[in-house]
Amino acid sequence: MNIHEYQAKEIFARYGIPVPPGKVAASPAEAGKIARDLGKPVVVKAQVHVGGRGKAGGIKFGKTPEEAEKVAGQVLGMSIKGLTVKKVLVTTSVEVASESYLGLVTDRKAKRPVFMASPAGGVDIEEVARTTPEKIFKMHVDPCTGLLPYQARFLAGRLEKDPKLQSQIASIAHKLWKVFWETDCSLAEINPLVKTPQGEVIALDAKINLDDNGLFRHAELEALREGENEHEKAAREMGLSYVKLDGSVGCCVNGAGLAMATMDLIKHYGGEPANFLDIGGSSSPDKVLTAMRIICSDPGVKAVFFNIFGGITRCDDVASGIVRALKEINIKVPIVIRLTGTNEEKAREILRSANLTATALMDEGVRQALQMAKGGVN
Amino acid sequence: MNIHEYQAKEIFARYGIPVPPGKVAASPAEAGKIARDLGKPVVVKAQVHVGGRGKAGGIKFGKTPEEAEKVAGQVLGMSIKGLTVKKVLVTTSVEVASESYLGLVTDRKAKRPVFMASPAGGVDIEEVARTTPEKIFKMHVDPCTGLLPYQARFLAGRLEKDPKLQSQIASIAHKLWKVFWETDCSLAEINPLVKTPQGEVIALDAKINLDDNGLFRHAELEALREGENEHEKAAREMGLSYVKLDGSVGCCVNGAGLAMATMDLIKHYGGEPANFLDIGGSSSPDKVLTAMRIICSDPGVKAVFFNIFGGITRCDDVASGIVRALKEINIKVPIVIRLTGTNEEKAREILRSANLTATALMDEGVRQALQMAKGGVN
Amino acid sequence: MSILVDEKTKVIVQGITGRDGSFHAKTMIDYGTKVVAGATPGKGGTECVGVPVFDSVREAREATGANASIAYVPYSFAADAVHEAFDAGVELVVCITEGIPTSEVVKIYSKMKSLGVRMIGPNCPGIISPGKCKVGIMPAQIHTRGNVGVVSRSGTLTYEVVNQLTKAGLGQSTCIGIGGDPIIGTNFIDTLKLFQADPETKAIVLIGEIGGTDEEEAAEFIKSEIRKPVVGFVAGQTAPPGKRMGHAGAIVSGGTGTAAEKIAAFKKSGIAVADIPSQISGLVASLMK
Amino acid sequence: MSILVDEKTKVIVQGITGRDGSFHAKTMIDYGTKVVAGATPGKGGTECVGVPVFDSVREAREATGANASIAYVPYSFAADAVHEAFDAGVELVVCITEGIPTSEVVKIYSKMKSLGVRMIGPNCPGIISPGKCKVGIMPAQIHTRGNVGVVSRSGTLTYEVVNQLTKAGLGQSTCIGIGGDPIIGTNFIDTLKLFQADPETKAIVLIGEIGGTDEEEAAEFIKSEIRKPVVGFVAGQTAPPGKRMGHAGAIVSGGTGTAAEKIAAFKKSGIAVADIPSQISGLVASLMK
Repeated sequence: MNIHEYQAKEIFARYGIPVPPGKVAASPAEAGKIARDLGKPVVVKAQVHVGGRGKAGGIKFGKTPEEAEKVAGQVLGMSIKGLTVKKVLVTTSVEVASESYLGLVTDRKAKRPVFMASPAGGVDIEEVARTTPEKIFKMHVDPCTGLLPYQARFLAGRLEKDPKLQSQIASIAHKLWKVFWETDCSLAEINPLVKTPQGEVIALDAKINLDDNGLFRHAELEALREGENEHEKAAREMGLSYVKLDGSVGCCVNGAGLAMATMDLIKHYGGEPANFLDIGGSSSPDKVLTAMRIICSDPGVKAVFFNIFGGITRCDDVASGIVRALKEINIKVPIVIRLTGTNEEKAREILRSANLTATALMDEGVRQALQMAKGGVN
Repeated sequence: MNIHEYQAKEIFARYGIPVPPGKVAASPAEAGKIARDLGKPVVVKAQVHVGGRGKAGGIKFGKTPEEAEKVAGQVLGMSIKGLTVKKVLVTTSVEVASESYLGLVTDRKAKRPVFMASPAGGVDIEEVARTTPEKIFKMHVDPCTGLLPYQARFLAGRLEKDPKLQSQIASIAHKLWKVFWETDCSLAEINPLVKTPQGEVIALDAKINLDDNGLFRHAELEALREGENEHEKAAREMGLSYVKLDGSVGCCVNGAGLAMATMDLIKHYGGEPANFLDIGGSSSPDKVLTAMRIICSDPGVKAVFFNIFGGITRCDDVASGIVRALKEINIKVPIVIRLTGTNEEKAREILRSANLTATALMDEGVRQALQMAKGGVN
Repeated sequence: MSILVDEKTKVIVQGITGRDGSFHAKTMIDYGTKVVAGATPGKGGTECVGVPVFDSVREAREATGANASIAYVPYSFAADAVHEAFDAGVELVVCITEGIPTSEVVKIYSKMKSLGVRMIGPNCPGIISPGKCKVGIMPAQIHTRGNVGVVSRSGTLTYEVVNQLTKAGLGQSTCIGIGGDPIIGTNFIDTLKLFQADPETKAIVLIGEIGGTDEEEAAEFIKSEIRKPVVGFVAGQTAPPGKRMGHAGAIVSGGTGTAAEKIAAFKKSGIAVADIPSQISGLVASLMK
Repeated sequence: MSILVDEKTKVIVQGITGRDGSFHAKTMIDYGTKVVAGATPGKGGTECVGVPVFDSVREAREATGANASIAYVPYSFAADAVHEAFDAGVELVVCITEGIPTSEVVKIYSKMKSLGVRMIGPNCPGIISPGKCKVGIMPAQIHTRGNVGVVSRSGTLTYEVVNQLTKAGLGQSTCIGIGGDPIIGTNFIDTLKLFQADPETKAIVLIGEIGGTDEEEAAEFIKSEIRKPVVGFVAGQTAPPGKRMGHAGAIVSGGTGTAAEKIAAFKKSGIAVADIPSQISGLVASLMK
């Protein structure tokens, strides 16, 4: 789960990482008031879950409260990569002597967190990794000991020469590690970490991605979730994984790998999937009902394809769900069903009684669904 | 370093371990006031750094504030194993349905902390270990993971059958682990851990020993040090290890092992050491001076024996210190010096110039010192 | 032979008295797996699906000499269950549970390496050596004994492939689902080493998916170390970047972890790549000739 | 031969630019020890006592191929220094520092075991294989090459004994001070195993002290595993219970860890026990005949 810069900075501040003072605003007037209270020139920054907001004009300066209010009016409501800006962060403008990068992610290969530091700050770190990898310095963190002082010292030494600045950075690194580890982050990043002409080190930006699997033990962070539409929310609450796509064949599959393979197969046979949807392990007619509601709410969907390989998921549960959905929801598109595995025969009986049929083969099912989607009639 | 029950209970309370409400008092009137404020029958408990205070009459009950004041008057000022009671803890009296033991120590053999739980609470755990070891259940704690839930559950299951009580105990175990680990304890113990007739689990007593080596990072705990006399304090502040004993031969040695061996050798040749004193690794005349002040302040000392094997400790530094001490302190007892090793020749010259001699052999030195101590003249 | 589990594997079911635990314990027993004990705190001394239940894994292991365990435990307790099994001396723990925080898996992995033991999963269907032993939740009837080793990050997609193999007359030595989380106890390379050393395994099917670089590393490893034919498939060619496709580990981020890269790596290492799942059995058959 | 250190040992001195660090680095070099590098943060690129200094142990090791390090680092930074050395791939770390919190040593020990590396100490004088290599702070001149292995929890008491041995014409294969803290990286048994396997060592002197049960366990081990004569001594017979005698580990608590128990254990295992230090060389000489 991603959270906004202003939320990440609140967490940073709680752990003692220096950030510029500021507050979030939802209206130009509010932004103006914050700027007045700060009593200094400010930066107004769009709060959207997407990168590249600077280039898109989502970061503007306001020397006076009036100017802050004005630029906030420009940023609020603007669209960045399809997302509407509903909030801006108003913070004091910081003089920058130099910029660097300090971040932590989980290294899937090493199977432990890795710190990254780079003197090339303020730019996309993935770009740095591609073009000048020698400018990125890494330190893996042992989960038993946490970040060790010598490691923090090493990272700090790669960013600044002055021992005083180094010790500020080392201290920030220790705090960033605590943020990462104690709040179950999958990424915690300061980019840029800046040095001011006065010799202070400050986190000018803040980015935190949370490990979804860790959220159950951080209720206060779960509460930060936003930007979900009602279907995504309904899916999550029912234990379904749903990702909307742009094609015409709605998919309802048990298992993430099979769901991806189903999408790929639709593409392989010349179609486009309308979504990824994994109904998960333990089947229930309710889940199927919710899944159908979500899939069919997408106006792009011209046909729905069920692909079920029964294991823990019982085919009869899915069949019952389909029959119920057809009764309870006004479904305007054709449904193609492939099912095999646990309780397959029972399922076929249930379907038969509702005048439905099912194939046992995935390829066949996909081809039928594509035909239906192209035909467009029920 | 040992701390008092009331101090340990303050730490327990900070970590959420349930303890009976109470406060420490230094006078009967204060004790009476605390009892009045608590508004319930109380227990008045002597706060001394020694075990067995119950048997010695250091724990008394007061049903009324007046009675509390009266018994506090009896306990305060009493002597338990040679220590005068200067403070009492006044806490509400708790009804006890059953008593058990829960504690944590560092297991030197396993090289990690070990939890111990025993349904035989309220008695000396070392006695239980000797007589009925099968009543002690152990769980080693991995420093990487800390106490794991299954371990806390296991320990709780050994103390109570009721799942509700088990979960209270498991929660206390987790908190006790945090106390132990985060405050650098060498022992953290609840004995007895009691169950009340109302089904609550409470730490009726609390014992904490702190790892001296960890104190540098817990200034607030270092401040709890008490019961040191001025010589012990002076020794510690100068980096000397000093333990007073009852014999007549004062010892000043470099290195703990050699210091113990010196004491043993004094005993072997029929004498009694007056103290353990290790002047430590890096020698300085100042250290020797402090050591001499401390040793000679003991009226039992009839002779002082220096036993120095120069390594990092330079013999000439020690010799200079001895010469200075003889000038600056009014020393009434004879001094016997054994020294060998680093800068031995220089040292002998310094001693010669002050009309002192030194042997190079430990046994010879000890025998001379014993003779001197018996002779009793300078 | 086969890898990791066989007739000699003696299994403890952690959480046996739960709904899922008892159901799957029974299907494992029905399949012939030596389920020797269950462990559920507070249920020690009882019996479940004909198996003695103990309060702790330690007691269960000491009483039965079990060398493996499988944990049917909710995500908030699953990491603890794995630690308990390892601390009790169990050498192989299959962790089915989805939703364990990554930081907990990191700690388990570190312990696993220091003890020299093995976890399969988390978030996986488990492992089966057809005709010998099943430690997992996969539908047993689709498997048949034979010479193809199957390793996969997925669950049902593996069933799809195994079903096909069986129908094509290609039995399996061992099928292992290594799990869909970003950090897992046993990865492709670990499994490939075992398949290479197993004389019963004559060909290997490797089913990858988007996210991470496990497939790329496996490809390198296959090129230099594996002397048996390998058929590969990668799911998620149509997955958009930045979106988690169900599995916590199935996400293309920062331009890495794409299916295209993985397929390219497979091809570069001489692995026969199936474009669609239904091609897999044909490729295996042709390579095994 | 000898144990743990010899002519091939290449040593990094951590904290070489400090007062103690540079002094002892020099005495080590003077003795012939291959001190190949120093490490002090911020001093990389300089030189100290003729040795190149690096910012980190990793750089020092990579540049020199060192396989051992010795840390002259204050107690508040010493644990970090040991971690740094292990993380850099150093296999043997000698930690002289006194005063490291026990919880930090517990963590180091756990890491040491999982990496399969070794720490000597903390709170110890180090190790010397006379005539070959000295990694420690002991006065070199009292040692002479020979066939007695010496292992001790003490510093100066060891010098006392070694000095005697040398004067009696009994040279040493290796002398190791394992440290006076309650938890140490290398204990008596670890060292005894090495002495048993070392052909140069013909007899062993074991110097214990009060506190813990290391001596008792060593006695058991000697009885069953050691086929060379052992002479034992235990310091602290006159130490009162409950008082820490200098060393953090030298404390009789709860009635265990007394010198009397340890001496009894030694005698029970057939170890020749010296009543006083000056008897040790005589006992060794008689047993080596």
